[in-house]
Amino acid sequence: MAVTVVFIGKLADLAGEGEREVTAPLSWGGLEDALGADLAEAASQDRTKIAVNGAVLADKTTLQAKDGDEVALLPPVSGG
Amino acid sequence: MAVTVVFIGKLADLAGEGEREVTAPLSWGGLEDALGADLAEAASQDRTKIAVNGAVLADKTTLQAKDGDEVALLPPVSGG
Amino acid sequence: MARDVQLLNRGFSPGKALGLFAKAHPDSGGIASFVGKVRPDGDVKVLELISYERLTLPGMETLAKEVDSRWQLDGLLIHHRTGHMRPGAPIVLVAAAARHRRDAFEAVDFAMDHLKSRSWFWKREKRSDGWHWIEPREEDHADAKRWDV
Amino acid sequence: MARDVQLLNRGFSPGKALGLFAKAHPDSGGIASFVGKVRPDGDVKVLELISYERLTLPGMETLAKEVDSRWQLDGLLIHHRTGHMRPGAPIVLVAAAARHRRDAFEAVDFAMDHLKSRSWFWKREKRSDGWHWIEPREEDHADAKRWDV
Repeated sequence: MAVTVVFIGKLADLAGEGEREVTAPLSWGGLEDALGADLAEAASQDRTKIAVNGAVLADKTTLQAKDGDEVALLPPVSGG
Repeated sequence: MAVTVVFIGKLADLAGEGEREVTAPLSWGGLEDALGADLAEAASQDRTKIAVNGAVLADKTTLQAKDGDEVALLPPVSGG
Repeated sequence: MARDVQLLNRGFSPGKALGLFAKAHPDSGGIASFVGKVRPDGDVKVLELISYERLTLPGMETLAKEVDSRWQLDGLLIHHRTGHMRPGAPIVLVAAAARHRRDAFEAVDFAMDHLKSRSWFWKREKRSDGWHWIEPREEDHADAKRWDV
Repeated sequence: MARDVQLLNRGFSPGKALGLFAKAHPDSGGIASFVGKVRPDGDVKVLELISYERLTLPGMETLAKEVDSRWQLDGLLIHHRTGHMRPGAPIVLVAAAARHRRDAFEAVDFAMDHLKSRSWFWKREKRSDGWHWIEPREEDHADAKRWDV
């Protein structure tokens, strides 16, 4: 019963890893708790987006991830 | 004592040749006489330009070509 | 329209890809293209482009579809690198084949503006003092905004 | 800036020329290019482009100088055919290498608009009923006017 949280770019630097398994189901509040203070602060910034299985959430506080889902934390893109 | 008159594009079709030697010196009036009616008519059209040794005349009636000069009759360009 | 959209994790030859693209579209009046390379600026030793599998290529495909719907094209090619690149290495090739010149130009211009500022890539540079994350340039944002309607 | 302006009376390979151009400008961030070909339209068997020695190449060189003065480029290439060409054959290649993408794009766009409507070429097409002289398209005139200031 796990959700994979993927850290991209400088958020992976901050996390010290590329991904982490957390317990399912996962809400926005649960994600903040699971991340710890620094990552939660970074995740809550306006410019950080969240995608569930490749679909970007319009409002990340509506996060509802279940077992097997992949939740990605996306810093602002820097472009190609 | 000759001026070379060069015909470009459809003016060469009309002239039946690519160039013609005419007597120097050559004024605009002299050119009209040397060309004959059909070519003179085509040469006098606004869109037909005249170049002397590669320099396009702003006003072709100011033509003054001397021995060895090349006078080109240029129909409207069709572009590359 | 024939779309060739690729996310590449190894070096590629834009000239070769462009030659094949031209061969694939013999009936188009014109082909416009753009090749973007890692700029050999000052101190940069390596550029790393990071993609996210579930977003980056799907995003490029969505972009190609939008280009397709906006302009009359015979073919569109978008090849984009990911991974580590040295200065001078090609990052991106965009090419459009069209009957009319203006369609080909605008399609490439639009796709490049979009790729440079709104595509799903994250970038860092290795300089003599280590790695630095790069944010998009203001100029790139402004370029992309030109197309918003 | 390095300018490579050529009037060619034989077939050429735009891909090869573009590859050499890219090699000659390894430090440029980007290269924009356009290849124009004889459109295989309906009934056209041969296209003939006629140039006038004393004007055509000098005019192309003047154009290259103007492009140079308007945009910040590292290099500019203009190769243009003259003579008889079959449908599908390349007529023109324009390429610009620049530090900034927008300069490269606009330089190529401008040069093409100028070449298509204001350069010293005369054109005729051979169809099944013989040769026909071609005048510039209204669209080409309008494209070139966009740049007049």
